[in-house]
Amino acid sequence: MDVLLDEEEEMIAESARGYLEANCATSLVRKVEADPLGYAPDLWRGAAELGWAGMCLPEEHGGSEMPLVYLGLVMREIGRTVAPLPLLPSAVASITLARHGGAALKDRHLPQVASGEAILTWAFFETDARLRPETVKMTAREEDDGFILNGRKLFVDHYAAADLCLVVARTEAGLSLFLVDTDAPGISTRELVTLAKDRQSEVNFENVRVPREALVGQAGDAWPQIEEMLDLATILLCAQMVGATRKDAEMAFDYAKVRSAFGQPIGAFQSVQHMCADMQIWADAAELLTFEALWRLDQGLPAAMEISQAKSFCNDRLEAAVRNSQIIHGGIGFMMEFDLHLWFRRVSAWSMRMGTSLEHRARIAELLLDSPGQVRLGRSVSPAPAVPVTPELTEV
Amino acid sequence: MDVLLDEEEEMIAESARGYLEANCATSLVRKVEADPLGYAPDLWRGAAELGWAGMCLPEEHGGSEMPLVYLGLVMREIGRTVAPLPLLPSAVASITLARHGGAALKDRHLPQVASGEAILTWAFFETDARLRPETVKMTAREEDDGFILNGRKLFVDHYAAADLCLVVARTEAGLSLFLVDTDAPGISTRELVTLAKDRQSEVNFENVRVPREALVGQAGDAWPQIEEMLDLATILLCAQMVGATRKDAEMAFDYAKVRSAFGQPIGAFQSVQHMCADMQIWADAAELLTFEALWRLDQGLPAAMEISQAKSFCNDRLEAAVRNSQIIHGGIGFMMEFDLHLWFRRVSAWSMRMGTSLEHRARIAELLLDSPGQVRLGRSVSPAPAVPVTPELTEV
Amino acid sequence: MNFGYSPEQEALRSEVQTFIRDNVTDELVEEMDIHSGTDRPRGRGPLGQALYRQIGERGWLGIAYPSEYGGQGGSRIDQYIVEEEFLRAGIQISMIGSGAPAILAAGTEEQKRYYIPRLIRGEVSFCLGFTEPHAGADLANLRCSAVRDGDEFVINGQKMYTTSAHVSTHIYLMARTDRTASKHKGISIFIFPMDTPGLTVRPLWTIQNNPSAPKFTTYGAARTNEVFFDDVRIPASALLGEENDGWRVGSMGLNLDRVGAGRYLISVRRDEDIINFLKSDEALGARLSESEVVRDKVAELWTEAQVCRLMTMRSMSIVERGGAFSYEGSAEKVWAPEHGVRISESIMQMLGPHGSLLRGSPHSVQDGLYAHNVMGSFQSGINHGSVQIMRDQVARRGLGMPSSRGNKAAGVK
Amino acid sequence: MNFGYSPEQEALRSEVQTFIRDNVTDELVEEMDIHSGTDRPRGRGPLGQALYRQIGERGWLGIAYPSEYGGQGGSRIDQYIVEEEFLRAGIQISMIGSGAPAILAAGTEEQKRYYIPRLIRGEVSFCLGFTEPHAGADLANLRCSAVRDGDEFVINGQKMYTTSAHVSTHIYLMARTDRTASKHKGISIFIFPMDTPGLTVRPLWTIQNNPSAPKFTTYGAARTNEVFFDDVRIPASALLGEENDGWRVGSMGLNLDRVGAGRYLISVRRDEDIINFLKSDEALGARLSESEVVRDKVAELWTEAQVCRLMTMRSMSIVERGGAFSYEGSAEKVWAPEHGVRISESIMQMLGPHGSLLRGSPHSVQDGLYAHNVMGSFQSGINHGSVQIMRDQVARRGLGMPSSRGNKAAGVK
Repeated sequence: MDVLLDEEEEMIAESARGYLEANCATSLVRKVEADPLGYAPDLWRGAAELGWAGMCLPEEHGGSEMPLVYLGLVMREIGRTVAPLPLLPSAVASITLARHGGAALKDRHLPQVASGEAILTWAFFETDARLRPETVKMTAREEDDGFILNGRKLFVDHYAAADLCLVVARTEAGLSLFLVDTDAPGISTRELVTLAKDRQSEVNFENVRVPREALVGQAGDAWPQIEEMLDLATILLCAQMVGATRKDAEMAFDYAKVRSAFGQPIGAFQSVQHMCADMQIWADAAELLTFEALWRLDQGLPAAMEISQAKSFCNDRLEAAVRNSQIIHGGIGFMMEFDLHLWFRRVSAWSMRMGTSLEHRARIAELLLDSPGQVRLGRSVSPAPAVPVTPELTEV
Repeated sequence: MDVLLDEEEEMIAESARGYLEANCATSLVRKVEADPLGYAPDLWRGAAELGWAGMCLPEEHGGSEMPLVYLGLVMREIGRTVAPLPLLPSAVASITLARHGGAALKDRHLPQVASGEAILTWAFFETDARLRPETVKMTAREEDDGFILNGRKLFVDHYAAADLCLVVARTEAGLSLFLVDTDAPGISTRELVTLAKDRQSEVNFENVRVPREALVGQAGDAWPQIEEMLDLATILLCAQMVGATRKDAEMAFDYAKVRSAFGQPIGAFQSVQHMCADMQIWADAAELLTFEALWRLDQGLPAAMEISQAKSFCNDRLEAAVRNSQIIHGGIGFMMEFDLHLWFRRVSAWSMRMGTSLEHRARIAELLLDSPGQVRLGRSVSPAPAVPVTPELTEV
Repeated sequence: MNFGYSPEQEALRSEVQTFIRDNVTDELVEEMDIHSGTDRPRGRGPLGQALYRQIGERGWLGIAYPSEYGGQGGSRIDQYIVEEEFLRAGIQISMIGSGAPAILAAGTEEQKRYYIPRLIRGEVSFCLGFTEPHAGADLANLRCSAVRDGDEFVINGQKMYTTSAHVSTHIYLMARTDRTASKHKGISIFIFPMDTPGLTVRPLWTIQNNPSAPKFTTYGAARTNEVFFDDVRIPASALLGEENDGWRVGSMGLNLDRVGAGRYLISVRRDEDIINFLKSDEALGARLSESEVVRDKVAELWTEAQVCRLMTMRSMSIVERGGAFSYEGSAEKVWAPEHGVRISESIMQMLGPHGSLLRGSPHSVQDGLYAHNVMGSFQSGINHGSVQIMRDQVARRGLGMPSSRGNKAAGVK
Repeated sequence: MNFGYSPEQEALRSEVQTFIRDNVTDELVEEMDIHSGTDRPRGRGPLGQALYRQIGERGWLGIAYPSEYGGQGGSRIDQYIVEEEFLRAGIQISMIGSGAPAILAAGTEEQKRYYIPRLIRGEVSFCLGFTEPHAGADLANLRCSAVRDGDEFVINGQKMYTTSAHVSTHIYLMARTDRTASKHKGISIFIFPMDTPGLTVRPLWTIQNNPSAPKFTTYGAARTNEVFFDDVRIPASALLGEENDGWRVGSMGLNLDRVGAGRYLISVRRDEDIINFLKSDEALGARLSESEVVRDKVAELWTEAQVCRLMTMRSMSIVERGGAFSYEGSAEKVWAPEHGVRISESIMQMLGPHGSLLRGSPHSVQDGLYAHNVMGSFQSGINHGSVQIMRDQVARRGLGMPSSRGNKAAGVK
């Protein structure tokens, strides 16, 4: 047991931070906010060269088969610089594809994903945007040797940037996953304007034909795979939130040391010190919760509880942390030309994505209260082991 | 509109405070904690001479027909000195009797209550101790010209001190109220040991016979009267909590001014100042919520929402206030021989009585969300007007 | 104790509500919105002028101000009722703001006769020239200087976050008139027209800009301003109160500015909004209204909002009795803004991703009101005295807590 | 990053659990409970001695202490595992407390050889003689004096809130050895037996007395003590570390005292308890477990409790790597006690009136555990460095925040 970063993990994180700090100034972040494309292609190419796009993909498809913890560290650094990259949706969709897709589909697409040439995303949410299977109304009607998709997806991340999208739809057999070309005929989109000013879309499917091979996994009963995908997206988003909050909080700590009022730095006032102490504690706690969950995924241990713990905590406490940072900055934090809001708006928006605190706490309560036996901290209460990601690691 | 106390109200409060401060030292409070009788008879006699026992009873029965707000002010002062008096249950039961009892019952008992010779209490709660009609399992079987009571009541306030008890039981026609001699054959009791170390009892009824005249109001359908009684007990308990918290907080403010650490009074540290500021704000808010509810009862306006607002707020914030006071006092507040715990234990215990915050907030939500029309602060949303207490006052 | 309004006051409220229903149009609200970013002529527009005439005829203007200066000499509570109803319609008719109380208390007879009637009629409106780049919470640290030159003062320096400087007719300026005096001495207040030569206004765009926030957003202003003074010459008669007594004069208005309909409403409107949304037939609201957890949370927040209302009523009661606040205004300024943040952040976790969509986005909830509110609600705890400073004041003025050694040494109260 | 334990560590945990199930009886727990009010002989009773022999044979004593002083030279994490399991059974075998780390760091070879093995075997136990009537949070304000007289020191003064002074064999005393030096200088640490003539222990009864709190209550101690020193003569060899260097020596142990199994468990046991109560077939628990609001609340608190666990694991990781805390111990000492209060107060509003019944009362919930916990939970945020002081330290040591002007003047760090 050692919850601190080891040398290799430190290296991964430092290298990611070094690349992003050198290449992702806030001027770039602001520029991309106004760009319908929604990401920075040059920055993405560089990131792909560093291997981020295929970090957790199989070696046979050009990936590096690294643990999810490493990807989490990269996501943390992306959050830190609020870098406009489509890594989160692309990694989530491609890992899902790698785990459950057929050989042909993987052979065709994964090498391109790993090299950064292809960007993936996924589409699950609809009008009722909860993390629940019954919210999916979109249909996939079997016809000839393919499927016809009809329905509307919301909150699709980086759709404009993506080449392919993993779409959740309902066949006669139940929920299924389809890999769809983002510019397939019958698809139309509308841009959503989020608090983060990042790119989320409404995507409409009107009689969109996909071949049978586009099916990822079997038709129907795909909820376990879908839930796994949503869980992965959730916990990686937590890592991104942690990184963004870290930087945002550090700006407040620094500001409190130099901004003076009443003859001393405001950071010398106990009330400001205590706000800062809480921000640090919350960010530390969020990071520990997040990386324990990622570590468990890497070990093939059940992690539903830990993922919901992390996200509900991040939603509440990281939002509070970045709000405290705004308060410490006073009026200047409210000004468009000052950079702080780039972090504040993102952490706020992200806290509303991938499950509210209420949803995640309901899942935690289910695992705690509706399971047999007594609970004890430090002992797993999740009902069944998840699918191992890196089966060669021994279970601890 | 003037939410501050007027001259007469100030006088009532000051006179009550004067009497209690002169006659109720903490040594008396400690003595009564160890006394099974559970109250201080001399103090009670003096209080009755001041007219507290009959404050809100009809003049024709020896009462003063004062508004409930006045009684609330007296309860606040009783809380302030944590005076061991059975006024709360006696006032609540006797007001209920005065409102709904038959003439014979009122003529016989109310003058004695008003003079302080007789003490009343009431018994509603059972094993499931929520403020809900379905929790009452106790039965009243009609037989000959009376009823036979069977069942167990919990959390009966000052039963040992009381001569008569208003008991809620279930007849064939539904919930009904009975006035029962506390030493009637078939009754047995066990003392509960509460955090407040005040007197609450388990009262067991085994074939207890009461005459037909003991019925208060009609047999069955008495829930509106019972709810009114419970609401009155709830809001008067809030007034008592406010008074106790005021005194408890003032002890912390005073202590913070004299206790030194790091070369200055601890009250000069911003963190301590902010704790104190919050305590004052919470106590002020609780008092405003409480007295608005009492005022509405006096006006005959619906007050269910306001009572639940007050109690849920008192439960949460006054508990936090007295806990802060303990923290400011440090180790000495944890010592038995120091008086602070007399207040702390009571406010804590009272916060668990007469409805948890969860129960009260569920009622608020019902009134807010399950009622027709839109809500607006300052505009009543309660569905139906309550029974006016002092009908001669014009409705505002 | 009386938590109700008199029949006359209830009648006044109904009358105002009826008037608003009949007369306040969207165009009027748009014209009178000082927070939109667009440049426009200073002072009232044509619709606003018409409105002021109408409500002036009804005697609703300056109800609580002395009749010799154009007011009605009436009750502060009546005035509060009128203000609340107009604010609920999106119109801030009480733009008298911090200026009028101080002018009444410290102004010359000439100033009173000139300004008060015009403030009441809405012909004059002040922006508040207090904050500077290095003088925010610690206002007394201000550097903007006013140097006497015969019958004039010459002003040089800069003000910041001067809300509505681009639409106000006059400025209520705090400047340093004696550099040699200690921090709180040597400050004076001046009132003069914004079109005085040498005065320049530059926009500062807030994070509520692009897209701009919907009506009623807490701190939804798309813009505030910087004001620069370059040898601005004003007559000595622009001085309000005694020279170098500006700290005292300037503080007079602020306490009143912290309470009242405006402060109350910006902290509680979301409580009403979310409950009414839950009661609506929108799918999201209807679904959420069935969640026990949501129900518990809105009940808790509603109770907190009631406390905002009651604290405002307490402040009004004190003012109406002619009393002075010891700490009650500060207490309100702690509770209400922090409540405003709590309701705003709680709603985020009810609405989920729909709640993150800004104005104009497809699928936004109430045109992005709640998303924009996230960006603004905390501002209420910063502006006009932070909640931290307000808590200090509750503890020190209200509870008699001692100053810390450090602050004593620096002469901070 | 590794959030798991090694197979060997998991095996150790199982072994300890089995041992406890087979050997730890109620009588043993009762005998070893230092918090009950009853007077008893100092040191271990017969059952405790037998237990220590048994667990000594298994190598579980002083796992992380050097083997030359009777320890096992093993991992701090292994030691943590053993401590946690025994604490969960109600036995604090890690009574080494604040003494041993300081003795190892600052003691003479003779002191180490005498004390460490005896501490590990449980033959010596220290009470902590730090706090005084006028020196609580501001410990350096202490007055208890030790005056050198040839080869001896003569001690006069008073200590307060000396937990377990009535059962400990020795005292770990902080006393002033130089009155002329500044506050933090001139303090020394002494270790010597409690039966030294002139030393008197008097009970201080806590609010947990009468009825006394059930096992596992957070700060459930029915008694603490005052200790009086009346010309107590001790040899100079009782000095730990250098004379007048006691502030530094005394601080060594405290950081470690703030983390670890004890601090962690007293803050989170109620989380496990209430969830297991909700899962039980008791009517109240079963009913509450169906409430969405209760479910939401326990999920939130459980997550907070996980943070307590993770912060403890972080502290252990730092210690195991041989690193030093910058702020992490203080952070844990903020989070865990405040969580302990939140869980305790949240439970109050779940249980209602049943929750207010104390130990021994009819109808009490789990023999009054939660009611007693209300009286104790906040103590964890006061003792051994208040959460206020801990937050100061997180900000100053962890984040490099400046000292306030006032504190700088007084030399407070």
